[in-house]
Amino acid sequence: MIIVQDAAFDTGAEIKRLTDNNTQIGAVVSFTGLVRDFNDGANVQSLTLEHYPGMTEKELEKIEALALNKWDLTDSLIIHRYGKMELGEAIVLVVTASAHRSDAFEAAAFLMDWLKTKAPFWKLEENSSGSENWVKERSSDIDAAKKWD
Amino acid sequence: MIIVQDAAFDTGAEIKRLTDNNTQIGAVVSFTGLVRDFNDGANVQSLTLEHYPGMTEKELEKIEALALNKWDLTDSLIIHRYGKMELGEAIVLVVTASAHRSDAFEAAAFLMDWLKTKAPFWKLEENSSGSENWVKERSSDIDAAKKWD
Amino acid sequence: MKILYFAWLRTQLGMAEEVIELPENILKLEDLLEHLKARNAVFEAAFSDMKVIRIAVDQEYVTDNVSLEGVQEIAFFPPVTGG
Amino acid sequence: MKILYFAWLRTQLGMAEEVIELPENILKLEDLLEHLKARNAVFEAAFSDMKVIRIAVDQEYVTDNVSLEGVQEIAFFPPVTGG
Repeated sequence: MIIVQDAAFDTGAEIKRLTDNNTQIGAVVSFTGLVRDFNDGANVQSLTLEHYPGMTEKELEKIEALALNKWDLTDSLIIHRYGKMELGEAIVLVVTASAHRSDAFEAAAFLMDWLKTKAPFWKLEENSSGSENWVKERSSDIDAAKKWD
Repeated sequence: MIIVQDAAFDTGAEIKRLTDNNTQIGAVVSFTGLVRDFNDGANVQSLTLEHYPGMTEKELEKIEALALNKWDLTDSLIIHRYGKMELGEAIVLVVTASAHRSDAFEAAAFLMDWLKTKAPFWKLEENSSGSENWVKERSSDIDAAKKWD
Repeated sequence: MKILYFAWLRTQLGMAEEVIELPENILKLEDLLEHLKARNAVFEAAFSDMKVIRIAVDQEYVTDNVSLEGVQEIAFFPPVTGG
Repeated sequence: MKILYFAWLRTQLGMAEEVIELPENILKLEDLLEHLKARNAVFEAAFSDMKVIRIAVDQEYVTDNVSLEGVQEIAFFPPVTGG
């Protein structure tokens, strides 16, 4: 399942929702991405995430379908927020459930790597000085995504 | 931090506890291992985990220290339960927090692989027919642990 | 045809979207880019380095000089930085 | 010296732990194993295939024939299956 929303989410509640009443799941991996106080610049105070409504959902659906095809997963979930987020708030959540831990781990890492390089979101950092900065693409993200080709 | 307990734990609450009030964390990975209805045998109804009090804690401390030394982690947590657990209950939780997602993912996978092959726990499966079965060591777990050597 | 601009391209152009009637001589993506750049210095500057621009045609990434026949929506944006 | 047995070794031997006074001729781990196996058929069977037995001396894994001098606690158990 994929969800694109501006509202905050609760990682624990989402993991629970995915695993409750399914006794074939042996392994659940979650990744939560948070707003941290340094990124391209120092003293980040908040982030605003812009996205491309319509295309965002399509890309996330494609990425999830690839993961479900490549690994033995019981279920998966991607939640990605847009809008303004304060320091420490969760931006993105990926959860993968499987009978086997290696599938759950690899699929979650793949989902994050692809999401970072394919999903049409853009981060605007707001610093404590009041300046704004569009976050730049990272070569490490591109390299991370390439390893799944 | 490492915790060995018989009581159940709440994955979401543990993740929250690890990340609250630390604004340097950009990535949190969690792994939860659950009792599933098939393992060595079919129709698993419950598991009883035996452990070696004292040595268990020492081994988990060593494994966590190795991970903290090898990857750039802000924090980590291992909770492993012992005693009887029903279908769908969580057995083990590993949480890793880092500025960077690759460190969080790799460290969590390492912690699980090492814990599977080093931490002195033994699983006794109880099947629906009433029979009991000591779970056997898996060659896939040994291979998974070897890749970190 | 609808054209969308995101992130710094949106702020630099001062425009999130526009609807244009394609002149008859604009058949392919490269033609449209030349048309936009010819508008004024702001557009020319924004599209001066296409290495930092990604393009989606009807919400699918494209890297070739595709035909614009039947296209409803084109989006120009910087490399993505979500997650 | 305390000896601990876990999992199927515990159930097979019918014993979780015991305290023994080491005879003077038992200096190393292999000596202890021979001593235990000589007790009876149950011990001999349990320790017949050492490939499926792991050993911890004072709560540290050992694979060599270590000296037992000063050792407080030895544990015998199957390969671990937690996680």
